[in-house]
Amino acid sequence: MSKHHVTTTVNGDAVEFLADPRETLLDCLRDHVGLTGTKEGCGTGDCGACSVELDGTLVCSCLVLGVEANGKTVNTIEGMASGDALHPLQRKFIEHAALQCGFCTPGILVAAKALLDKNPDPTEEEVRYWLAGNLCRCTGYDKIIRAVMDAAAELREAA
Amino acid sequence: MNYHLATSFEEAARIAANAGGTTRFLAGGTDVLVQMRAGMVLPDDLIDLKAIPGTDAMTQLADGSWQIGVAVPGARLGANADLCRDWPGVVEGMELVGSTQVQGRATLTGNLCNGSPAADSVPGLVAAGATVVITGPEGSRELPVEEVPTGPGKTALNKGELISEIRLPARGDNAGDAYLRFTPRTEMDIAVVGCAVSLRLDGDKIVEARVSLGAVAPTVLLVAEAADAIIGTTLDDAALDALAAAASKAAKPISDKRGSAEYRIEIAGVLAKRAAKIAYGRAKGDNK
Amino acid sequence: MAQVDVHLWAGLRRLTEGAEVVTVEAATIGEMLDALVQAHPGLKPILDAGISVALNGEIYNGARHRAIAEGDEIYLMQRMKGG
Amino acid sequence: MAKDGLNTEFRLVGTRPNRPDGLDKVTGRARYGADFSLPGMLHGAVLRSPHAHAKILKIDTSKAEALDGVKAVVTRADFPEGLEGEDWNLQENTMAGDKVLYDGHAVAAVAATSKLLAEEAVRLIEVEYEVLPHVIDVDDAIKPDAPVIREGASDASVPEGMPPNVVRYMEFGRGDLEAGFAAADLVRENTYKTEATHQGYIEPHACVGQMGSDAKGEMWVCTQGQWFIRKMCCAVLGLEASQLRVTPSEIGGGFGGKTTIFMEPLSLALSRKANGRPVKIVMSRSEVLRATGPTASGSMDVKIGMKKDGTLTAARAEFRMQGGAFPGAPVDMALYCGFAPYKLDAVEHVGYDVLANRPKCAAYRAPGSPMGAFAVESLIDEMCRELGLDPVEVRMKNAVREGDQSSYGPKFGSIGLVEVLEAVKGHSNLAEPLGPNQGRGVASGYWFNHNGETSVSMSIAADGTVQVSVGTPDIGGSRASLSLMVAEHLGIPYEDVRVNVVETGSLGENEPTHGSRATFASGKAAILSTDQAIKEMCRRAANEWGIDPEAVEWADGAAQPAGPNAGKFPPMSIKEIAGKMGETGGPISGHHESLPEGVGASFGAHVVDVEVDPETGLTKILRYLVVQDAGRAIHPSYVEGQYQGGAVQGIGWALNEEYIYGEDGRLQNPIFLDYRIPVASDLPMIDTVIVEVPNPGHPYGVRGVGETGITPPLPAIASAIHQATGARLRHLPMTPQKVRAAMKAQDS
Repeated sequence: MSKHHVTTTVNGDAVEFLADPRETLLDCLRDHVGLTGTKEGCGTGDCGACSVELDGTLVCSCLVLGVEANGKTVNTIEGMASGDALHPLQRKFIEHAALQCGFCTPGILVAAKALLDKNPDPTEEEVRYWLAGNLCRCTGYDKIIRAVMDAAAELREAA
Repeated sequence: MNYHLATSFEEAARIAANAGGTTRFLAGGTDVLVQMRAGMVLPDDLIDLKAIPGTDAMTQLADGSWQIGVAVPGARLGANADLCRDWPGVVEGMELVGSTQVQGRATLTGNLCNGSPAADSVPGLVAAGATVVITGPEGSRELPVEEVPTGPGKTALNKGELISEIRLPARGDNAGDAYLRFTPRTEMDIAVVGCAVSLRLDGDKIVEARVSLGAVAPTVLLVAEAADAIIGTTLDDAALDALAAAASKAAKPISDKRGSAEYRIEIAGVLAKRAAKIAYGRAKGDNK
Repeated sequence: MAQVDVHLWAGLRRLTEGAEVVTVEAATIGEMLDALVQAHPGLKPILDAGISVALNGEIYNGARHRAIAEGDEIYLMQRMKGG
Repeated sequence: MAKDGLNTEFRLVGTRPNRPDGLDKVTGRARYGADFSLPGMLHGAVLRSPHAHAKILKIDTSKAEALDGVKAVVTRADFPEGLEGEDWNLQENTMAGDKVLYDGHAVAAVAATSKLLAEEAVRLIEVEYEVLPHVIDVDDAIKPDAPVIREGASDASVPEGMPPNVVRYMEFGRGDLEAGFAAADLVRENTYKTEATHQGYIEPHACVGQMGSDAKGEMWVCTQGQWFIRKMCCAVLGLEASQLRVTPSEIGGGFGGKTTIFMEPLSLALSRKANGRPVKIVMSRSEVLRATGPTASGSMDVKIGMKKDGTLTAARAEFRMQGGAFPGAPVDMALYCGFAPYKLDAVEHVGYDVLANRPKCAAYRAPGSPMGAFAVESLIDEMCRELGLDPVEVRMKNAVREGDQSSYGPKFGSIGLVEVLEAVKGHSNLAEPLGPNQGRGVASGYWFNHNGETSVSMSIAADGTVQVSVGTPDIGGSRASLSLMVAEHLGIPYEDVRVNVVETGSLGENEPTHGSRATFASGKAAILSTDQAIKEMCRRAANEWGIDPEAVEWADGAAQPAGPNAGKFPPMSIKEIAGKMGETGGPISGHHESLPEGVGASFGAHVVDVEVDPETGLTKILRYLVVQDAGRAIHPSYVEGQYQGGAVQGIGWALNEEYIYGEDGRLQNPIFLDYRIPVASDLPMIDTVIVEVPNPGHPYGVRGVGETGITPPLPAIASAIHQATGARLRHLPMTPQKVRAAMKAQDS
């Protein structure tokens, strides 16, 4: 049961780790790379708390093996802000009180960013369906949807 | 567990054929990893197919037919405007599999090989008349999609065999397809019933049709009687009622946590009508 | 020392010879509970298992020290818990 | 609206600043339960029963112990014997003894050098079971011939001759019930059932426990209450409380489910056996659903008498609830809350707490209240329809007001039900026209709110900023509301206050963040702590000025001469005083601990519009309105957040969430795919109206807002579906299949 040497780029940094082939990318990010911002809520792809971008595609990192990340780029919540400057989504989430416990927040932010990168002007319904795989038990989603819509509007103005 | 990164289907087949214990192929991984996590399946050998050339390709051939690689995730089907125009029912079936995140990984082939009677992408493929190319130690063969699953979690693939490509026929003119499923939630759910309809018109009249039902039998069904109920009609109310009756009659579901047999039989008819209307509208050129 | 009427719940009547309101002399919640047990020993296991006391509408878990006065409204309640 | 005469002009209270923990939470820096790691740490895994009810004949751990990398294995044999009462219940639930009592009950645990190894070792443990008959449903469990789950579990409240699984019995009420029903124009009686649901927090339980052979230990854990964790772990393991230091992590949701222990003692037991190496245990989602939470399920008879004008004349409720294999179903709270919104002269309540082969129920947001409301509010609505009465008017006509005797006994203090119903009547959602297959439902809800042991410290830093140490973990934004109140009280900027949730070594005992108490109780204690510091700062200023301390008052963030007779001195700011506190007498701080009094109950009312697909029975929520009395909203955004979150949990309970058991007594839906909590695309925006009838028992009028909101959705949605379809559903959840079946039954 040998471990595999995995070389990836995480949030722009070259990263290497040894992965048991049974470990998920989520396990590897949290336990080997030390990035614990990505959360495990279910381990079965049903809650979205572990959302990351893998080579630019939004995925559940609990449904990707660590070894599959070899040679790929991974973006996590820790790479979302540039330096001191929060991404508008991050800022709007704080301003709109779009989080309570905050556990689902990293996954929702990563997923929402993937949406706005693809569709800068989503309708409320499009936001709701895009984020349907991100469970939140605290907020009832209302303020989350408002924060995403508001961030989208701000990004459009800036563009 | 041994992790293998195969570089050809032949190599993958060889590894699988020679493996002694539990073997799984890995493309999108959205079923295999869940099973591993739950301890339901603990593979001794896991064979990753994504390094095989062509597995991420999606090609329309000169005759209008499509070849879809085994590692093409759902999100890429939806992003292909030509495929969405030709086979919207196939695409919408695949897009109902899991969340946006799951769409980044899950594949048609994986959804098919998981062998679930409730697999959302399969009725659309069956209604479309799709086939699969199977590579194995003995060479290759082609099989209609409806013949791949043989029971819950079971497929017609022999030891060492794996699907190497999905083929969708040319769409042709005046045709449309649609897939609908019923779930208690709007998303993130397993079909209580699924239904796909593909049809072709001559003027207002249906001249060809295939109707497929999911989650109402041990495998996804191709229901000839349901197709017969609408062929030769303009999908008037009588035809729709006959379609619903045929779909309900063909449904032989079990009662389980997701729905009773009685309810599934009823919903099979409801969905067949609704899916047929959408497919008919698409064949008429509705932009939906 | 105040004389107070303690409202029990009806299910306890079989432990209090049918009384649903028991009058006791007590200066604190703790004394009140002790006086109840003295008057009706059958109540002891119920009180030991944990109850709440509504004193003038305020619900207490424990709080044996809390002073009570003549005329206070006192109800014994099932142990309060929240989510 | 200042009916209590409280000051309503605030500088900060009622504003919406950014929450202090916001930045950490949007950048992934916030540390939750599973985010802690320590040097030398091992990983734990738990073996769980596949049976609903079975005798454990033999546990063979030898193969697991022989596996390279396995450092400890524990079973019940490693726990002390002789516990009683709830301590025994907790221990038994932590690790099965002679019998397993539910699918998912822990049987053994392993610590190994990696999670994968620990899981492998768990699979190597061999357990011999003798499977026993089991019982799941509450109405089956209460039968006289039901499988007996535990002999001798009944307490003294249960009269002789009751069925064996009845462990608590209660009966209370007042007035002449017979005369009340005789005076009614309409008397109706129906039975309602609710299924068990899970709190569904997204963060699975996680902890790191460390304990050496000296029985001194530490724990990092996601919990609503670090002192509860300490007390319960120590009870279960036979430890001294002060030797265990418990540090709460950020908490990824709790809703009552993290007020107790599950696998936490296992990490300590494993660590002690592994020579003190720390042991991390993180539950999987299926472990969370199989072995933690859930709430109780209920079967409830309600009988109500109503006059033609809507006046209630009498009411009776008989509720049966199972809360798993241990006593503690919140049948009492359900009974207390059920009729609470109504003024009643004749009322009777009867309750049975029943054992069944399910996990030990934990508190869930307003424990019991949603079930009680489902039964009572549904029947009220049915009777309104039968008599052609407006459901809001009927609620107004019978609404309890200050000074009224509550249905459960004590008189109400200041409450805001009438104000809530007025706000409902005036809301534009009620004027929205309804189309075909659409319906509207209204229901009220109640929660007492809670005080509880509270200890808070605060201190002034040398630069004049302020830190506050509280013992109530922040789940929904309480650090923001506490900061606002302390800053308001001191007259300083919000940003100058930092509220820390501290470990058990830093304060006296605190009850958890539960019962909607954090902003009320820690808030009140924080203000009283601050008063001590203010008094001391005034004294320092008085010393400096050479005047009597009584002649100094605190205003606008500074000590000031109180009135013209005190002398003429420029205000001395908090920064000035703090800057020289080293020379004027040392540190300045404040501390308060108490059982804070003055709890104010919170009423709410919801209005929901639905559309039902007549062919499939699928219910879509079109509009949703929450109106609730907050007392005062310290940070309105987080009050709205509580209302919205509570409502959506109630929507899930009403429509799709339930524990589904197979014939074999095993839970069939232990993953989020099949345990269907609402997703974003299921919902509309949730409209809110914050009614403010200040609670005179709190310096800023706070009542507590967390719980009431989960209560009204269950009956409100049932009533809306009734209007949309003509069919009344009396058994939750109202899945499409059940709605469709009810519609068909209606047709035939």
